[in-house]
This record gives sequence, structure tokens and C-alpha cells, in this order.
Amino acid sequence: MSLIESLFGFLILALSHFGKLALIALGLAVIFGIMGIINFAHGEFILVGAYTTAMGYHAGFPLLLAIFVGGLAAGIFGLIVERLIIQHLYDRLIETLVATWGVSLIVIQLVRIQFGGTFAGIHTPLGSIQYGAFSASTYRIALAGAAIVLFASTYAIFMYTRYGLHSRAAMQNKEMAQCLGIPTKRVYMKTFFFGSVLSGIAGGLIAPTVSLTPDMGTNVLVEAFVTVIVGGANVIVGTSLAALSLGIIQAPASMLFGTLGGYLALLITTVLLIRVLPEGLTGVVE
Amino acid sequence: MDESEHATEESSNPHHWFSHLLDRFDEFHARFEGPNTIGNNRTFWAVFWGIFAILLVYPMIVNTFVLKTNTSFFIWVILALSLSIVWGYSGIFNFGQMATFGLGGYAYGVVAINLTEMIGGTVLALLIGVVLPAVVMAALGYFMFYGQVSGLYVAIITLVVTLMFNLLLTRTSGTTIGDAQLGGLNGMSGIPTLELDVVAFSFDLTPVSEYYLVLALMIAVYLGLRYTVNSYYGYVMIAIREDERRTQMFGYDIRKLKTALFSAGAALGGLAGVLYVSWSGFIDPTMFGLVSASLPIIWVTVGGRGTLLGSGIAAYLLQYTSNELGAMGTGYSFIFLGILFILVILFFPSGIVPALRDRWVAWSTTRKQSGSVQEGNS
Amino acid sequence: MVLSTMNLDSGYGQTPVLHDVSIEIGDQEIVSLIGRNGVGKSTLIKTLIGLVEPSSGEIEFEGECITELPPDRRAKAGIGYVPQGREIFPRLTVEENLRTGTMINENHADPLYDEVYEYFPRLKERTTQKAGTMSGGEQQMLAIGRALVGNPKLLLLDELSEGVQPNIVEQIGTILKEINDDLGMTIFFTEQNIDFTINTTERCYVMEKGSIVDELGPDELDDSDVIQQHLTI
Amino acid sequence: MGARKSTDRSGQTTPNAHGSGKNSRRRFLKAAGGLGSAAGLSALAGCIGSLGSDDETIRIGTLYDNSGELGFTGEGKDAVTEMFLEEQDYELLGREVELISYDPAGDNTQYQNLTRRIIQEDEVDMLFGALLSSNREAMRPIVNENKQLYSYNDWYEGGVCDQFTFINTTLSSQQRPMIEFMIDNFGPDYYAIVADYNYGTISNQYARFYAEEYGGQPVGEEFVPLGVDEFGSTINDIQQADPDWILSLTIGAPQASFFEQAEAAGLDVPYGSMSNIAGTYEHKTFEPPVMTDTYSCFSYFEEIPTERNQEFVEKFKSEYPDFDYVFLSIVDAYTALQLYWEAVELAGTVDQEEVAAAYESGDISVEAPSGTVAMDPETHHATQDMWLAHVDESHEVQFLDVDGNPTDEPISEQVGTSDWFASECQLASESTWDDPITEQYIPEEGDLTE
Repeated sequence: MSLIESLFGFLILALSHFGKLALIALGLAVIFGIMGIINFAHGEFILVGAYTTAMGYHAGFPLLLAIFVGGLAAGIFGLIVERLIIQHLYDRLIETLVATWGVSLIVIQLVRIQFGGTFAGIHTPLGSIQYGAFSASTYRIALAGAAIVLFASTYAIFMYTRYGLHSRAAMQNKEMAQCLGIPTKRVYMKTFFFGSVLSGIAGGLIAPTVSLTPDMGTNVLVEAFVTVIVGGANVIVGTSLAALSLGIIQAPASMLFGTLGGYLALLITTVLLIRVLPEGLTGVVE
Repeated sequence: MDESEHATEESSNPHHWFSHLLDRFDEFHARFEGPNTIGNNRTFWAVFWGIFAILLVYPMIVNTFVLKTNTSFFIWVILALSLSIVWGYSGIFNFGQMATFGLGGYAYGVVAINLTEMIGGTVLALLIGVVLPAVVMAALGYFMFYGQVSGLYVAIITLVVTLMFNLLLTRTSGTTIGDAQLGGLNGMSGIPTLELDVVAFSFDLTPVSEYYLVLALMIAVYLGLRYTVNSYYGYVMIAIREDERRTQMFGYDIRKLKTALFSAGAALGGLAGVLYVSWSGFIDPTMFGLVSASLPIIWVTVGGRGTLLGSGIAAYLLQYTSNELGAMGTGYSFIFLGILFILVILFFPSGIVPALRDRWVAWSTTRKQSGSVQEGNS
Repeated sequence: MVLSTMNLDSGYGQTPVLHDVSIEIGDQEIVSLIGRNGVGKSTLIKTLIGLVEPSSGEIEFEGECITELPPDRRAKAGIGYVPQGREIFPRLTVEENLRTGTMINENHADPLYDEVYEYFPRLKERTTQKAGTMSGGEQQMLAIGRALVGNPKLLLLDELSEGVQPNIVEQIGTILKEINDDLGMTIFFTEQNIDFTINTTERCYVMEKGSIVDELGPDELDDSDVIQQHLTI
Repeated sequence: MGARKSTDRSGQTTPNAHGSGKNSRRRFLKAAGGLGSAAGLSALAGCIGSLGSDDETIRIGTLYDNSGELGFTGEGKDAVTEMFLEEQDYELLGREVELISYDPAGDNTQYQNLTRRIIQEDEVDMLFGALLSSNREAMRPIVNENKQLYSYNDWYEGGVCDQFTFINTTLSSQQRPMIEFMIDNFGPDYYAIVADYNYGTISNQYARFYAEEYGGQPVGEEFVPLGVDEFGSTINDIQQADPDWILSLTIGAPQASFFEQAEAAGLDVPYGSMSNIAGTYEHKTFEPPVMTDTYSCFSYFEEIPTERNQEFVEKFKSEYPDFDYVFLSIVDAYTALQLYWEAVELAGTVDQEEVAAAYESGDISVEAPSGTVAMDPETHHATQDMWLAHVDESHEVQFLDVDGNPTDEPISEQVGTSDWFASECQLASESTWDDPITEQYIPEEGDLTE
């Protein structure tokens, strides 16, 4: 394989790793960053998005509309979880971990009972692009673009809307925000909804590239967490940088040492990064 | 119940030898009591030894299956206690406690399979099963705590390391160490039971003697830890948990202490792992999976962080429950468990045992108060 | 009457701090609360804004009982709060910090950005600076400006001279009086700095061990010995 | 009859209504006994154990996951078990049959606990159970310790040589007609994509051995951890190696994402699969044409065109409409029961040692939905017909003969275990009930060729 070809291959691989990590981490980053909640049911929000997207698609919706519906479904699911459980557990990090773990168990099993072990997936659209003897899925590259669009939109929402301002204030000093008339509980509710919608959209976007199973959420949970933690406090900048750097490390490692090597490289990098940069990548930027 | 109450009981009790006995009873337990544990009074210890007595005769009234199952629950209790010390008391959010259990188990298995013929082969295996996790976690602890990693980041690192063990061990389907086949995801089987051959004292573990051994170890670990957390070291642990920086300013080497605690907890977790593998004769890499890794965290949270009793009881009851749910033969067991976690967290946020303690305290104070009011009236 | 408390008892968990506190603050008044460190001044302010829950007693704001309301509802009703230690949002810009104050007093539509920048021209120079990077005095100005933007009917300030340079303290005192005059805003603050108190306030409560022990009018306030006495005993 | 009739599915939409009625009450009492004893009410526990013992009733136990990752597979197996028992009117040797099933939920610790429970407390006459090999390996020490007759019936890598265990399912070595077919029809160079797990790696060894025998060789191998659903670099690697065909040993739905990703990346190479289609019906869950030109060789596919099979499929689907596809695991559970019934009828008793002897008689052979299945006395493994399925671009399945022509016949009849295993494992001649062999043989490098 020529140098150009392998460089191109590496680029495409790194891009697709980045796209996926960024997508699955964004919703988690929003909820964890703003509310300090460890959402162990994060994967199940992705699952709800993916399954709903697939259902919409099979019902004849165009894919983009189906993904939008998937995001909305995950958002509604998030609202229910927030109203029933999370709102009673603000400021109690560990307890949310166990409670959301419970949510995760319930959802996975309900989905399994309802839909069985696998669910009819969506065919990956957009075909493939050719480079020399090689080819890659166009959609996978488009996912990286979608991730960038989602990050930019999230950034805009946090920077330029009243909700965004209030949520950033609440994130930095919840009591003070409340004393200024900011209804922090409502802000948290909206944040949970927003994060769930983002996760649902992520689920819808990756649905055409993976098998839809009740465990699909569990499978992405660790990667999502790792990305968020490596990113640090800054939801947008930190998380996107983390996804990028982890993607760039995972790509050559998996090219050289196989998929397992890539995954191990991701985990080892995480451990080392946390040790070297306890603040996450945000610490370097700020 | 404080000392003044003992005094009043004493004066009202005509039997001197009995009150003397009670004093001895209290004296013996005093060393296990303190503000850092639940159950610091005569009633508690009476109930405690009462249950112990029942557990002593238990093997005579149940069949082998119930006995074996109970033995495994006791082993989980030991694991829960080890995490209670590391996380509940010292505040090190360790997601890797199950990994110490698994490491201990694998180490025991490999050594025991290779050295069964040797006299005391399993005793050596036991020792290695305890020491290996302690050493591994000491190294990891050194890596983390001397690098100022703390809080949630410790949880993530320990979780990630646990998952790496999982990945690596699932890769071992053809790997052998001596006679031991690691077996990849199929696990390692044919692991011999502990044989204790220590000078003039030797017995093979039958289900009954195994039960007594594990019961004795569980009680010893519980009392030992109670003693520790109520001693000087216990206060240091809690100081670390409550305010690391201030503890450091008082001249304690936090990094060293945390590494030591982390490693000691791993030794205890390793012990539980050894007992478990000796009990089951089998171990596989799912011990290092996400689900398993969460179990001890769930026990300790549900039972009440910062209480040994709570962690132990929660481990027993939750394992018992999931066991029975499995026995119901339905696909709904995970749903039940999930709902259970949520309800406990919502209604007993500080854990079941502390909540019950608070209720008990409230109840007994109102009773005492109403009692004293009546006395005043009469 | 803008604010009054009746027989307020309050504290943290099992630890009582305030005993039987009854105060009244009239419309457009500028009233202070003095007392030594740790007598419960901050606890009273926190109880007024809703951060600390009273165990008994009542708080009335503009004739409405607000004892049960959470802080955000009290702010919306028109109470502005400048906490001890300022508590500005360090990673927001100056301008964003000010914008967080607009929820105060929901009956008032237009935020008072111009007025705030007029009183504190320094803030105007730094609208895009991250608030965490400013000096203590500037942060104090920002904290006051943030509460002011929403045009509250009542402004609560807790220990505002703490950690601020003396000349800036003086400047802030003057501005508070101007705010009181120009906007007709009622002001209630706690303070240990005697000069500041004398110069700024019209009326003053004295607190000891969580109870109001004295109330000083304009005449007593002119006699700095009286105040000295209350603060040093 | 009352006892087990109550396990009928109440309303087909909720696939888990086991254990209602009498049996669940009994189990509840037991549960209470266990709990009570811990709480000091232990006196109860002792007598409850003897409550249910009734010599007239034959007890069949199943341990199949009904929840957890493979919950759906286990449900299928439990469903078909019920269907079989209903067909038999819950009777064997004129005696009532009671079914006892638990849900180990995919957890090996639970498998161990429940194996103890079902043997020691419920005292079953025959135990069916385990989905994954790891479940089985967790169970076997306890099964052997208690000398319990046991059936494992889910496709696996092979190698269990155990006095007490009888196995009917497709083994990796039995899929050798596929390897031969692929080499003959597409060429010798193949790229193996292998789940990094026992089934994958050991099957890969068999594949390599048979490929060599038929004149082929791997030009690349990638071992993929379970649960991985990211194949970008693998696809790159395959394109670089440029093989004639791909040997697929992906396990589990996440790894099946490979096919979607390969299709999207424009990879157009035929698959010879040792893990897909029969067991995990990817041709039903992926949209066409993802699985186009997949060749898969197993003992059973829903599409097998025999009358016997079509009747079976129709009946099962009408009784259990949750199942859109009748997969291998379901039919193997059914066949396992058929084999047991035949063995018991031959032995004339459910005495476990005598039933084991009947299994070993060489006379056990049943007409299963897949065709004729016989029990090999020496290895305790089933000898059966192998079908070669081809998935076309609309995801329809045709069966092919060795030349690649459509056929209604299996590609190879009465296929046994590998020669190597048959030479290693001679239970009928070397093992007895009281001096049992209980091994799993795993071929090491060079073992197969000797």
C-alpha cells in the first residue's frame, strides 16, 4: 500500500473514530458537566434513540426525520426519568450512579422482552468512496461531520440562549444562581432533556452502522465515559478534543495491532491522561 | 445506650454475679465500639451473638444446597466489607474491588492447580491469592495517589483497569500456566478446594467445614475492621475521607496512607476471591466485567456507605434476592432488581442500615422520654 | 413595610443559630445589621434569601408571606442578594454575570445595564473579561451590579467590605447611598466595618448570639462610641 | 398434570410466564425457607425439602437464560421445551413429567447456584442447560460432582468428553463441508475474522486444519474482542490482503455490525461463515443486500425444505409468535428432548446410570426437525446431516450441493466429530459411571494433523 493510501486510510479511520466517540459522549458530557450526574443509563438513551430511529425508518420516514424522532423519543424518556428519579437525587453523585444503573437494567430487559435479541437495522446510506485499492463508507465520514454540527449547535445553545447562560451559571454555583432567581431545578430538567435528546440523536445517527441489540448501550457506555472524563470540565471544547485525540490514538493502534490493540490503546491512554492531566484536556486549553 | 444507663441497670439488678458478667460482656465489646460504627450497645451485641449462635447450628438444620449457597453469601459479605473500608470509610471511590477478588481467585486457581500434589499447596495458593492483588493494587495506588488523582477519577481509572483485565483474560482461551488452563471466556475449572494442613491440624473442606471456616473468617474480618475503624487508624481514614487537604496539613502523608489502605483492601478482596474460587472450583473473566465491577459499589451504597454492618447486610440480602429471583425462573429478574435499586436510593438515600438506625434511635429516645415523663408524674 | 420578620428561629441542621429575631425594614430605607464575627448575621441574611430554612417564625416581603418559598422565587419577587465572598461566576464574562441577574424582580421588564455601568464604569471596561480573573474589589462591584440589574425592591448585602481595599469600600458605600437615593431601592446589609456603617446607614440593628439586642437610630449612629461598644464586647 | 400445565404461556405476548400456579408456590416456600433460616426460622427449611418428592413424577430441569444478553435465545429453548412436553402430554413411561426451569440470567455465578439448587433441592432426573460454553463449564464441575445426567445443546467448539454429558448440536468440526466448498468454488486464500473467544479461536483452528486438508490457507487473521462493533481497520486490512473469501467467526450481534460496515465500505467478497445465519439469523435482521453471498453450514436452518421441518416451524411460530425466526438453538433443545425420551424409553426407567447406558447403546436415533440425529456412544456427541445455506441478494436462503447447485438435500449426511476428537474421546470403552472421565479436549497446535 502506498504511503498516500495508508495516510488516507489512517485519516478516514481517525475521523470515523472521532465521529463515533464525539457523538456517543456529547449527551453524557452535557448532563455530567452541567449537573454533575453520573448517568449510568446513558447508553440506554442512545438505545432508545437508535431503536426509535429504526422504527421510524421502517415505517417509511426519511432517515433524517427518523433520527429527529429518535432524539425526541430519547428526550421524552429522559424527562420521565428526570421527573421520577433524578430530580430527587441532585447533588448526590453516587446515588445517581446506582439509581441510573437500575434504570439501565430495567430498560435493557424491557427492550429485550419487547423486541427480542436483535432488531431489524437500517442499511447504511451514502455508499462508499474509493481510494486506490481501498474503499470506505461515506456515511462513516459523514458522521464525523454530523458530530461537528451537533457540537457547534450545542455550543451555540450554551453561549447564546438564556437557558445556556442559566445552565452555565448553575453549573458553576448552583446556590448563587438560585439566589438570583434562576430556577435551577427547571434548568436541570431542561438540561437532562437536552442531554437525552443529544444522546437519542447520536443513537439515531449510529444506528445504520451497528447492530441494534438491547446491549448496544452498555457497549458504548465505557467509551463515552472515558471520552467525557478525558475531556474535563468544558463540555464542548474538552469533549471534542478528547474525542479527537482518542480517535487519533485508536486509529493507528488498531491498524497496527488489530481492534483489541486499538481498544487497549484507548484505555491505556485514558489512564495515563488522567494521571498526567487531572483536569482533563480542558485544563490544558484554559 | 450509654454508660449511665448501664449504671442504673446495675444498681437495680440484685444479682451481682450477673451484672458482673454483663460488665465483662460490655468490656469485651468496648474495643469494637465507637462513633464510627453502628451498634455500640449491649442490645446490639446480644443480637449479634444470638445470630451467630443460630449460624453455628445452621448446618444441622439445612440441606447441602442451602448451606453451600449461604457460604457463598458470606464470601460476598467479606468482599463488601473490604470495599466498605476502602470507599465507605476512607473515601477512595474504588471501582476495582471486584478485580481484586478476581485476581485473588485466578492466582489461587493457577497456583493450586499446579501445586495440588505438594503438601500445603493450597495454603501457598491462598497466600499468593491474598498477596498478589495487594501488590498489584499497591502499584496502581502508587500510580494514582502519588499523581494526585482523586475522587471520580480514581473510579474511572480503577474501572478502566478492571476492564483491561477483562479484555486480557478473555484472550486466554489457549493459554496455560503450568497445568492450569486459563480458558479464556470459558473460564478456568477444576480448581482444587482449600486444604488446610497446618502442623497437627488438618482437614479437608467439606461443605460443612467450609461453611464454618468462611463464617469464622467473616466474623473475624467484621470484628477486626470494627476494631480498626474505631481505633486511631479509623479516625485517620475518616479524616482522609472528610478533608484530605486538612489531614495533610496535620502532617499525615496522605499518598502513602491511601496507597496502603487501597492495598490492604485489595488483600481482603483477594482473600474473598480465594474463598470463592475454592468454593466454586471455577472462575472466569466476567468477574472483571462492568456488571460484576458494579456489584460491590451497589451493595455498599444500598447498605450505607461508612457502615460495615450496612455493607455486609446489603451484600447478603441483595445476593440472596438476585439468587431467588433467578430461581423464580422469569425474565423479569433484572427489572425487579432495577426497581429495587431505585426505590432504595429514593427512600433510603443514606443506605438502609443507617436509615433503620436513625429510626431506631428516634423511636427509643421518644420511648425513653415518655418513660421519664411518666416517672416524673408518678 | 418592605420586609419584616417575626420571631424567627433558624440554624443549620440540629444547630440553632438565630433566636426570636424580629426586624422591620421600611420602604426605601437603608438599614444595617452589626455584630461581631459569628453572631449569626450571615445566617439571618441567608434565611431571608432562603438558603437557610427557619425552624419557626415568619418572613414577610411586601406584605406577602415568603417563609416557605425557595430562593429563586424570593429573587423573582424582588429581593437582590450580594453574598459574603461575592460568589460571582468565575468562568462567565462580566457581561454574562450581569445577565444572570435579570431574573430578579420578574415584574420589572428592562434590565438596568446602563445604570450599573454608570455606577461601576470599571465593569463597562471589562465586559468580555472572565470574572474570575478580576480583583476582589472589582468582583464586589460585579456582585452588586449583578443583583442591581434586575432592579430589586430590596437589596441584601452580606459583609461587603470583607476582602476589599479600604478606598474601594468607601467608594462602594457612596454608590449604595446613590442607589438608595436615585432608584429608591431599599437596602439591608450586614457589616463589621464601623466607619462604613456610620457613613452609609440610617438605622441599625445590633445582633449578639443570634438575637437582636438593640436598635440604633440616627442619633446613636452619630455616636461612634456606642457602636464601638457593641462591636468589641 | 396440574403441576406443569401451569407453565403455559399466558398470552403469547409476554414470553415469560413460567412458574405460575403450584410450582411457583412451592418455590416460594423454599425461598421463604432459605430466608427464614437466615433470620432464625430455620426449623421450617428442613421439612420443606421433602415436601415435593414424589417418586411417580419424572422431573426435567432446564437452565436457560431468560434474561441478560442471551435471554431471547433461552426463552426460545424454554418455549420449545414446553411445546415438546405438551406434545408428549407431559408423560413419559406413563408417568407424569414435571418441568423445573430457572433463569440464570447469563451469569455464571447464577448458573452454579442454580445447578446446585436444581440437582440437590429439586433432584431432577435429567438436566438440560447452558447457552454459552462458559455457562456449561461453570455447570459441569457441579454436574459431575453430583453424577447428574446432563444435556448440552447449543452450538459450540467441541471437545467436551464427559461421562455425564450428552451433546447434540453443530460443532465447529462438523462445518467442514463449508470450508471445502468455499475453497473449491472461490479459491484457496481466505481472510479469517475471528471473535477473540473460545468458540472463535478454537473453531478457527479447525478451519485452518480443514482448509489445509482441502488445499487452502489463511492470508490474514484478525481476532476481535467480544462486544466490539467497530471494523474500520479490519476492513482496511482485508482490502490489503485481497482474499478469495472471508471466513466469518463473528460472535454476537455487536460483531455482526461487521457485515453492515463491510457493505457500506464497498467490500464485495463472499463469506464462509461458521457462526452466522443458522444461530443468529443476520439475513433476517439486516436489510438486504448486506449478507449477500454468505455461505453457512449447520445442521439446521428454518428454511430446510423438508415436510417434517415445515410442520415444526409452522407449529412453533403459531404457538410462539414472538419468534420471527426459528433458530438453531431452539431446534437443538427440541432434539435433545427427543433423544432423552428415546433413551428413557429404551432403558425403561429414568435411573440416570441406566439412561446413560441407553444413550451409549448406539441405538439412539431420532427424526428431528433437522433430519436424522443419532447419538455417538464414544463421544456422547450427535451425528447428523449438514446443510449448506446460501444467502442471495434479497436475503433468501437456498441450499446447495457440493457443486454449488440448488438442492433439497443436505450437503453431507451423518457427519460426526473430527477424527482427532473421536480418537481422543472414547467414553463408552474407557469411562464408567463410577470411574468417569470428565474432560474438555482443546486441540493444540498440530493435534489435529496427527
